[in-house]
Amino acid sequence: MKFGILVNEGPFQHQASDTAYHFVKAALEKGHEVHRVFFYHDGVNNSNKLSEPQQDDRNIVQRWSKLAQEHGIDLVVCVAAALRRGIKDEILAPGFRISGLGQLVESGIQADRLVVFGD
Amino acid sequence: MKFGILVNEGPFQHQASDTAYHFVKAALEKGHEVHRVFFYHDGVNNSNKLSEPQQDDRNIVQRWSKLAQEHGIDLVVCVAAALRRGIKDEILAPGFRISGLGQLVESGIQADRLVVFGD
Amino acid sequence: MLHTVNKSPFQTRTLESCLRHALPGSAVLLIEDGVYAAMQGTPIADKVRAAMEQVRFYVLGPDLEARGMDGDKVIEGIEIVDYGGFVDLTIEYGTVQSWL
Amino acid sequence: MLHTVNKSPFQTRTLESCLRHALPGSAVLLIEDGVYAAMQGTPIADKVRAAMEQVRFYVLGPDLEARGMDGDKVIEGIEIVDYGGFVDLTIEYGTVQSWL
Amino acid sequence: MSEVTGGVEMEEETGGTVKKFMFVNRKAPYGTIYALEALEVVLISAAFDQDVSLVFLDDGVYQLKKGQHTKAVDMKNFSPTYRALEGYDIDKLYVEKESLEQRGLTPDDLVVDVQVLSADEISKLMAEQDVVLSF
Amino acid sequence: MSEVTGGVEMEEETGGTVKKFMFVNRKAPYGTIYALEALEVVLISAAFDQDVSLVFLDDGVYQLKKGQHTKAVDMKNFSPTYRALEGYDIDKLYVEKESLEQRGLTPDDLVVDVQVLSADEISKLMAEQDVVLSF
Repeated sequence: MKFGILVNEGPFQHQASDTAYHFVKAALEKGHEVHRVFFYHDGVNNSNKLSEPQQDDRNIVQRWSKLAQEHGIDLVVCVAAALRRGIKDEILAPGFRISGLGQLVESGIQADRLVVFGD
Repeated sequence: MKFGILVNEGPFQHQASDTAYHFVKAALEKGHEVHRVFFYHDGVNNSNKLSEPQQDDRNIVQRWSKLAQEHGIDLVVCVAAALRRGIKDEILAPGFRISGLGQLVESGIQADRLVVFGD
Repeated sequence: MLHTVNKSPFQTRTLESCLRHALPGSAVLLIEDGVYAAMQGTPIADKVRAAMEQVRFYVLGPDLEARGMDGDKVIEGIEIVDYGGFVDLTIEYGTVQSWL
Repeated sequence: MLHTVNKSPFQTRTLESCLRHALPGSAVLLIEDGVYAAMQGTPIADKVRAAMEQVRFYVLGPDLEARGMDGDKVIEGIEIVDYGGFVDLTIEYGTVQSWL
Repeated sequence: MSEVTGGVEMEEETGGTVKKFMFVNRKAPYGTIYALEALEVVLISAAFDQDVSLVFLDDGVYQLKKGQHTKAVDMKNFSPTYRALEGYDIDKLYVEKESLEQRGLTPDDLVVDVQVLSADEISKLMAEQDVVLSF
Repeated sequence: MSEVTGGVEMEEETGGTVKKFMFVNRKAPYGTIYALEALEVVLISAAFDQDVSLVFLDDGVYQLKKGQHTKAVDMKNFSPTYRALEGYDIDKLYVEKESLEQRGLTPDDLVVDVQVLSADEISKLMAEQDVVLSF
């Protein structure tokens, strides 16, 4: 199965990004394909590489980067939502790229399932 | 009257920062003092100078900077919440400073009214 | 004491929680998505009218206008205020509790 | 069709809205703060039990554990799943609607 | 066009597939950004020639309320955009009867012509979709 | 100490003022960060020798639920911190009776000893405060 994922909230404030991450990890472990995670609304804040959580907490941004690099997942940050919120290439974590909303629609077309995580 | 303000949400996603801004502006117009606006939780994202909203939309970050400079308001971003979310001096808009939660408690002690805006 | 409510009464139970804690003589100010509770012709209006026997109600005009809510259809007795009026209410009623 | 609900039934009306739209044969998965709806001994439990006559209910175990909700006190007939089980449900039931 | 679609060359990449896309709008406008940003996705989806429908239920019905004036809150009034959807061949707009009635609204209160459906009819429509995007 | 308090020298800056501070906790833990970050403010407030009380109502009562295990969600379990509050001389913890009962909980289900108050009693306590911080 081929999954597309939409994340609508930023890291920490809501659990959405956490749940999406664990869902993606579980899907990969079961041998499914996750071709793209699209970050929209405050979800774009998941790509801010300056994020530095406390030592005893999970690092949400790095976790996404690592997963993407290990499994070739396309992490796409919506350009319009990102501009609004001040997410630009200069602070973009590895493995993320900024692109248009068409990438989300395309994901819906190409994936067998599109699953939305938000607030 | 002396006001302290707490903003718990980031720009655009929720109206909290907008309402807080209009409240502060109205208080100043009535001759009151707003000694500090404290940004907590996702509220720290209001200080990201990379934010670039569309031309026909308000610029929330710049609006806070301008108000602070014109009226000497202390815009304080919580350091713990900011680190978590990747807000650091290198992307901090003019007029904001990063400091500890004690600044919020102090604001509650010094102000006649502390008003909270959030989600 | 001034209570503010910024959530739609159709989406969350925030208004109910506020009304359970608003003592006689205190005031409730409806802002942001909370302004929908100020409108006539909904099941919420009855609850608000009942609460108004002991508590003063205000609603933020700019938020009504943004949402296309007609000031003429606001429940009779609820006063429409602007941001300056919001400031005045925090002074008049003392400590503010924001029901988020 | 798989419906997910991630809000507490005590705070928002999201679960009600989901139940109004879950057709017989579809499934509801409770996640995040939505897991509180899976517990026995609350007024919500009756609504869930009624809905269970036509719709299958699942609840995300990791979210129950995080919140200290005892698996033994989950409403009888609601199946506890892990993240892998969540993945399986999206495959089994087809299109996913997230009630946010 | 390739700019708005994020560089996706539609015919090539999507191979002429037509799926049923439903956008579920359940939140009031202005209090949060979901309504506005959902509309931005809807507009982009028009470029992909998919079978698009929009559903407004719960507080989402408020998005279509006539007479929105955002000057005093200094926010962007995006309600005229709903009227522009027809020009993009997006004309399947459904509003839930129960949600409208509970809020004391009628179709006359809305900025666009919509089809009013019962919760049951909406549920059936939803069950037929390939992709449901909820905001 | 000046680090945790944000460089504020307490005696100097606050002139020995003691105000009544109430923290109103109304949200469940983990689904959102409010509970965790509210707790961080509470801990800092202890350094300022104010008259601090915590109220748990609505879903906020879930913050105190015993037996939280966050390994599988990979989040920080902050529930033990509530037990540490006493060491900071923060011992006014109030839980609303109605909120507990509606959720089928009793004081035995909670990680700390609390005073259970009715909604009416909570309301009166709230009305006596100088500062109410709600999360």
